[in-house]
Amino acid sequence: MNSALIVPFIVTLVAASTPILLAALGELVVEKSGVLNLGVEGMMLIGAMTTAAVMLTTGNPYLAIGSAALAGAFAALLFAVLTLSLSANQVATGLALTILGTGLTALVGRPFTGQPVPTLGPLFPPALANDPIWRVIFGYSPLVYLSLAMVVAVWFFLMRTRSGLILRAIGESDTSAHSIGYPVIGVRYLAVLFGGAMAGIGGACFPLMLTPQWAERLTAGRGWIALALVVFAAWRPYRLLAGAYIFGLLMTLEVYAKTSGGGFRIFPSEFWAALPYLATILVLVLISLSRKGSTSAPACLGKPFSPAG
Amino acid sequence: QEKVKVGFVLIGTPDDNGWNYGHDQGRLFMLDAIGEDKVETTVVTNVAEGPDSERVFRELAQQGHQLIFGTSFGYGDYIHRVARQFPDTRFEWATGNLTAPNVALYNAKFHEGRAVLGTIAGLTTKTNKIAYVGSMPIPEVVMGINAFALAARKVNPEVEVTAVYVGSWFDPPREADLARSLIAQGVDVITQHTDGPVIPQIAESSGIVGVFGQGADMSAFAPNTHLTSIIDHWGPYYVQAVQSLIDGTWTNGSVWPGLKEGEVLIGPYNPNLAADVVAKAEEVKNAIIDGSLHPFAGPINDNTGTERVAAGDIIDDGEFWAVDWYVEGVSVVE
Amino acid sequence: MQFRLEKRAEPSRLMLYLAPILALAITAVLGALLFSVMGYDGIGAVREIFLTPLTNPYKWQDLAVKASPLVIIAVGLSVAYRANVWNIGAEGQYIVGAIAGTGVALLTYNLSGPWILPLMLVAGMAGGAAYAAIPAFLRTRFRVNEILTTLMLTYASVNLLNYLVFGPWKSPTAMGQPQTVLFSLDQSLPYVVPGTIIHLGTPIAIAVALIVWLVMSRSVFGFQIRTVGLAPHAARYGGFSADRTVWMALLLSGALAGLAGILEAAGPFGRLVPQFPTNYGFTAIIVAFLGRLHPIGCLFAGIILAITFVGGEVAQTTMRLPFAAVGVFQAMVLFLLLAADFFVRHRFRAVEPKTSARPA
Amino acid sequence: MSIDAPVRLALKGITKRFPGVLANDDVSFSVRAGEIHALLGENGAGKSTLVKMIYGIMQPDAGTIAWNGEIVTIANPKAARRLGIGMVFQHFSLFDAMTVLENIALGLDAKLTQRELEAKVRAVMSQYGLVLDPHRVVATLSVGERQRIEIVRALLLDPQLLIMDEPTSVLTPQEVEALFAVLRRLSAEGRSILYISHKLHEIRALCHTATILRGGKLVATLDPRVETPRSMAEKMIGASLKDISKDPNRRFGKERLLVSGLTTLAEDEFGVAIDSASFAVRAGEILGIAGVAGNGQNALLDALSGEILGTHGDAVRLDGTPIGLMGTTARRRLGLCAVPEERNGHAAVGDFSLSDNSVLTARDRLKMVLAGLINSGAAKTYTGKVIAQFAVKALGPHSTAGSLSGGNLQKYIMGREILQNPSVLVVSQPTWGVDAGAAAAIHQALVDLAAAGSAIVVISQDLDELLALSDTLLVINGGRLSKPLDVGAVSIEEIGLLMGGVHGTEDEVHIAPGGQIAVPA
Ligand SMILES: Nc1ncnc2c1ncn2[C@@H]1O[C@H](COP(=O)(O)OP(=O)(O)OP(=O)(O)O)[C@@H](O)[C@H]1O
Ligand SMILES: Nc1ncnc2c1ncn2[C@@H]1O[C@H](COP(=O)(O)OP(=O)(O)OP(=O)(O)O)[C@@H](O)[C@H]1O
Ligand SMILES: [Mg+2]
Ligand SMILES: [Mg+2]
Repeated sequence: MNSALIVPFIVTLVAASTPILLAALGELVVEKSGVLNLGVEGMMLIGAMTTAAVMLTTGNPYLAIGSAALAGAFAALLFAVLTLSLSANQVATGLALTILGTGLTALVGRPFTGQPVPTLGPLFPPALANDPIWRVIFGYSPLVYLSLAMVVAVWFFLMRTRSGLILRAIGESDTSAHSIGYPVIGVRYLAVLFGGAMAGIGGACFPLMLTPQWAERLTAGRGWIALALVVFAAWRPYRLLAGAYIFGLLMTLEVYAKTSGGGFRIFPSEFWAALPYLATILVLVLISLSRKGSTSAPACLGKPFSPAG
Repeated sequence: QEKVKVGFVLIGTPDDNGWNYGHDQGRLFMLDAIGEDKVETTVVTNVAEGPDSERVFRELAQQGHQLIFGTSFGYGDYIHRVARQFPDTRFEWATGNLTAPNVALYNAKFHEGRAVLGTIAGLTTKTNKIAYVGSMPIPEVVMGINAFALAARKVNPEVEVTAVYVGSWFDPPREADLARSLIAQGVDVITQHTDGPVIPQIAESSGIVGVFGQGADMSAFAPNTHLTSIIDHWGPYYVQAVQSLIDGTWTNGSVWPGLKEGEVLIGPYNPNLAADVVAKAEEVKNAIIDGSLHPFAGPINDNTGTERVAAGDIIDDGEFWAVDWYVEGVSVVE
Repeated sequence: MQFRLEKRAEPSRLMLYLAPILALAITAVLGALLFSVMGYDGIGAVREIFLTPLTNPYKWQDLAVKASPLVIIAVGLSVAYRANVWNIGAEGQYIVGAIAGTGVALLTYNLSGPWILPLMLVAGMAGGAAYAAIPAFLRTRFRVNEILTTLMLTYASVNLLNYLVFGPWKSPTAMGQPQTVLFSLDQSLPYVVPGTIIHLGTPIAIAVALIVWLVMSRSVFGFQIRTVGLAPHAARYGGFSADRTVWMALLLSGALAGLAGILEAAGPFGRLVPQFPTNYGFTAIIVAFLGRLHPIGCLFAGIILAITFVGGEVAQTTMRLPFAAVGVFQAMVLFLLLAADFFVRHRFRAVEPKTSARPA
Repeated sequence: MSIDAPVRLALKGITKRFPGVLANDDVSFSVRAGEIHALLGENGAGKSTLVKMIYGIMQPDAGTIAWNGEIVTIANPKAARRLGIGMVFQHFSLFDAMTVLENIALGLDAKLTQRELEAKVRAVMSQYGLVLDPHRVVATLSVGERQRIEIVRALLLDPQLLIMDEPTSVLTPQEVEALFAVLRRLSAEGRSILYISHKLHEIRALCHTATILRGGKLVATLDPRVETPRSMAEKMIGASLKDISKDPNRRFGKERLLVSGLTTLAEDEFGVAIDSASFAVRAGEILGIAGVAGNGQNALLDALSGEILGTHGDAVRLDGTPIGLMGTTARRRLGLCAVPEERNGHAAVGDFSLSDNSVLTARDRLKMVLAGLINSGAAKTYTGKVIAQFAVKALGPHSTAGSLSGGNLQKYIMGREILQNPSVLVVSQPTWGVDAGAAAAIHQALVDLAAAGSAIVVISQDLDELLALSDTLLVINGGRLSKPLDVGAVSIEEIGLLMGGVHGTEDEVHIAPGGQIAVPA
């Protein structure tokens, strides 16, 4: 690859990784509290559609992001009521949430489909943001910086605050946490809502940053990648950052493979299109090899909890 | 007097600003021309090209639709199955390749319009790198690329055309990423053969030289960058087909009109486009219309250097479908 | 009088069967409301979606054709889910099954004989099973979560399909279009009800549901699956290997998804095209849960889902209801069923207020 | 403690109902300052339920709790802690993947910095002589150490009342003595202790008062120092206890189970593996294996039953046949049956009917399978027989295992294995959580099975039970077995030392004066 391509390559990579990173950070907190929400894709779609709708009606990107977070959290609330209050199977409920998100956004989003959505441009002044070299650092939408800040925030919350300790404890042993007197269900509700909000913001990246419009199934499976990344990252925020960027790298590589031809042509393009997914599997295997036996998954992940008495 | 019932089966939704939009505009044009007192239409959207479409065609036939338009190639097998079951119902298969007593074919010579776009692209590019984002490597798209590249290199032999495929008719995030990476690699004019306006939007935001609308005028998405567009104007054909049904003169024909018949239109030119460029584009368009220029006139070499069409020869309408090679100057990853 | 929610000592049999019906009824009511709010004729929409496919005998063949692959895949998934094996990549196994079966069809294109179709079906099952073997291997050997691997492999399978139909398997007579040759008569599913489009896949689906039901309720294999799913530790104590169960669950669900794939390719499609993946593998997940992970339940749930699809098309043509509404409907049924399930294990009980004399 | 010490906690008319059970029925008693008050009762008598209400985990349906003379509502554990009530749970409320310090922090409501907390923890530990490394991850700690975390956590709150729910069931006699020293010191400081235990001689040694519950009702409040364990046990069950009848002239036959150099790998990084175990059990013999929980008992059972395979076939021989590399099914076919300690989810599937649970282990020996299909009639018949012979209280073979009470489920499981006429039976905790009457019946069934010529291995944490049942005794510690001890000759002190192994204290051993050892706890 030509050296002049490195900067735009990185810029594309970072942008492509951002929605996945945001959604995965939310899911990481959810899973740390012991809940498995497979509805990330659905919540991202809801966030994306809400963003487009708010942008097209008000034009205020921050209002749009806020609405996307709220809409994502609202969808997550549905999941929370079913799984936490009614002890429904988390796998099935998460899948149902994705189906709902896909159908509902297609239905409600029809009036907004294909209309140009104003994007949320770079945070920094054009002198920096458009500099051919420095834009690698300064050339991004606020959403990118938000995602990076959230990595630190989530790490700090989980590892350095008492509330984070309680949340991790609840994911580790819900019965112990309950008997010491922590509100297991309440904390899980909050975690799930946070996960929904983050997925919603992840979805907002599409119309605001990546594809300046709304279309059905716009997120094209990124929510599932976010789920995989949480496992990949062994439930650690910093590893999540690395994982999201590696995945972004693979996706961007695929696109560059297509557009630059050259040495990439030895494999059919379908190979390149499948590569990010195959690489994810490979990485999951490598991680399990390096982690012999013990997993770092929260011990209560996916198990329903119903307090007695 | 009974209204005739006409069905339209679309692969997406009319709000895609592209292919489906074009067909729906044609339908509205037809309703307007013939009058809603004489004809009523049913549109079924998001019909996948597979057995699900068979059900939709049968449902429409069963509900008494006398003429049903299937607007995508992948409907063919199912149109034919249902047509056999409902011999009194007429079907029209867009971009199809097989007729039956009650199945007609219609298509449009988009590649003629591509030649006009290629001319503009060749004349406006500064980097001599232009790109063509296609949906999938099917003949229609392959020949669009070839027509575009031939025309561009005719006016500017330095031009290199990068052709890429999205692998789908509608996948906005991928289209956007492909466009971005092309632009990063120095491409400054892009044309597309997919169903949405994402690429014009990306082009506009990166401030490159130009981009073209596909299927419909997309200048709203890229006021500065949108140079012109190919517009699918199915309206006149739909009027003619429905009128012949009403008149009882419908036949299972196979038509393939283009610029000349007004089924393929070149949209308004961007006001900033240099006059000589517009003049050259108009010249090519008119030459194709009056028959003095064929988009695939020899000599044509393929991109490995082999001569495929000798001087004085052309690729005729029959040979068109068998072309699976790209002309000189095109680099492509299929 | 107050009401208190409490866990039932034993799950209620009555609620188990009542819950799906209740969920459907509430979906109908909520759906009618939702569509009315959106400006459609809500009651009409629900009637068209739920009733027309049942009352119009002409639609029955469509229900059969649409339900068959869903039932076959869902039955396999229900076995896997009972074993706590979360295969959510049936779509990929379905595609690879179709690819494997089509491979046989292309190899035998110039041959004829009644053995070809069965061979294709066997190849389809083998293909689906082989593709499911990858997550089985990764789970048992490396403890890699199968939810993720089965899903990732689905994306990969779509690319494999595209590679084949755009490349080596493209029919020479397709005028450049990405499709394989049309299967010959010996390679296509026969119709089983004259004058309809009901093909061999429908009786196969019914047979699969019945056989798996028998196996799950009567055989040691079914016992093993249920034991591993409910109590892995007890399963080991009872002599059932968890790893072997993971293998069996994935191979079986993969084989059935592959069978559905080749049935669909050799039946309604008649060839392989890029549009072959139609989400049957994902929809079957809803079917499996709606059917309570019970083979016979899946049979009914498959029909219910088919009704929403076929009815959705009817509503679209007669009432201009957007197709996306069907997805919302399906999600609503599933949500309500999951919620209704709560009352299989819990109930409201009247209790006397706390302050009164102590309970007897 | 003096008689006129002020009343700290007074319960009045406490009632708590669960679906189908009245767990506490109009219970009233009080605890004074400085008093060590025992709460006694059979399994399911309602002890844990009662203290959970005092600690705010559950709310009573009726009745009042008075704290230092004032009626209070204890809405949650936090409120309890604010009042000065601390609790050490029967099932530890610890987080395995976290450090000791994090675990302690979670149990405190005060917001301390890491450093302040560590300083406080160290102070409390040295004050009461409790040794712990604050930075270790809990999963790597022994059970005794884990309990110390719970105690430190409770003590940091400076509680006026400390509730301890069965704290000693997992400790060695030496650890028990160390704990008692701490508790006596607390009592001397004027703190009250509510102490739940099944070990009646411990109660006699430690407590000032004992309240006995039966079926949720308070049946007696008495001074344990003037009672015998037997008299208290009979008050608990409300009937007189039967002694086990063993044939004093019994003889042992040939070696049926021969274990030599059995070694297994730990299942996970924290688990204990078996390290070259060797012993033999003869026909008619009952071999007891004593030890503190978590020293490899489960691994030993799994290795004998075939759930975990050893390294070579010769390590385990059944009537001469090497079976070390066979799975559970093959071993059962040859006549080796086993009962793991965990009833629900290991020895039985809670969601299955009893019939299906019979299929789980008896399908081969009782021919319930033909050509891969299950003969549910045969399963039902056999289950009916088990229910009848072992007096299992169940509606019938169709009842789900989970709907049975713990004791009845245990009787069913024991019956299911015993009626298969195994040549070797390995059982772990045969009477854990089973009431005294049922325990006696199970013990008798084991003795009778041995008398009929089977070889039996009993793994138990309950020394009294082992001393009453077994002919020979082994002690397991850290996955290693001691040499065989003759039950008639060995002293409790010696067993205690062996149980303590490396983490026992080196001090002189005090064992509470043992009562009649035949009384099962
Ligand atoms: N048609 C159905 N629809 C929904 N749920 C069903 C249906 N049939 C059975 N179920 C439920 O599925 C679960 C398994 O059913 P069932 O008890 O029939 O299976 P089994 O015990 O494996 O076999 P058997 O029926 O022979 O006892 C039960 O919870 C049952 O209530
Ligand atoms: N959460 C609950 N829901 C339903 N029943 C319960 C619950 N907790 C306890 N029980 C029942 O209440 C009764 C009293 O239980 P409790 O745990 O208080 O007994 P215990 O005296 O502590 O017994 P053990 O000696 O086994 O600890 C038992 O019948 C038990 O099954
Ligand atoms: Mg049954
Ligand atoms: Mg208790």
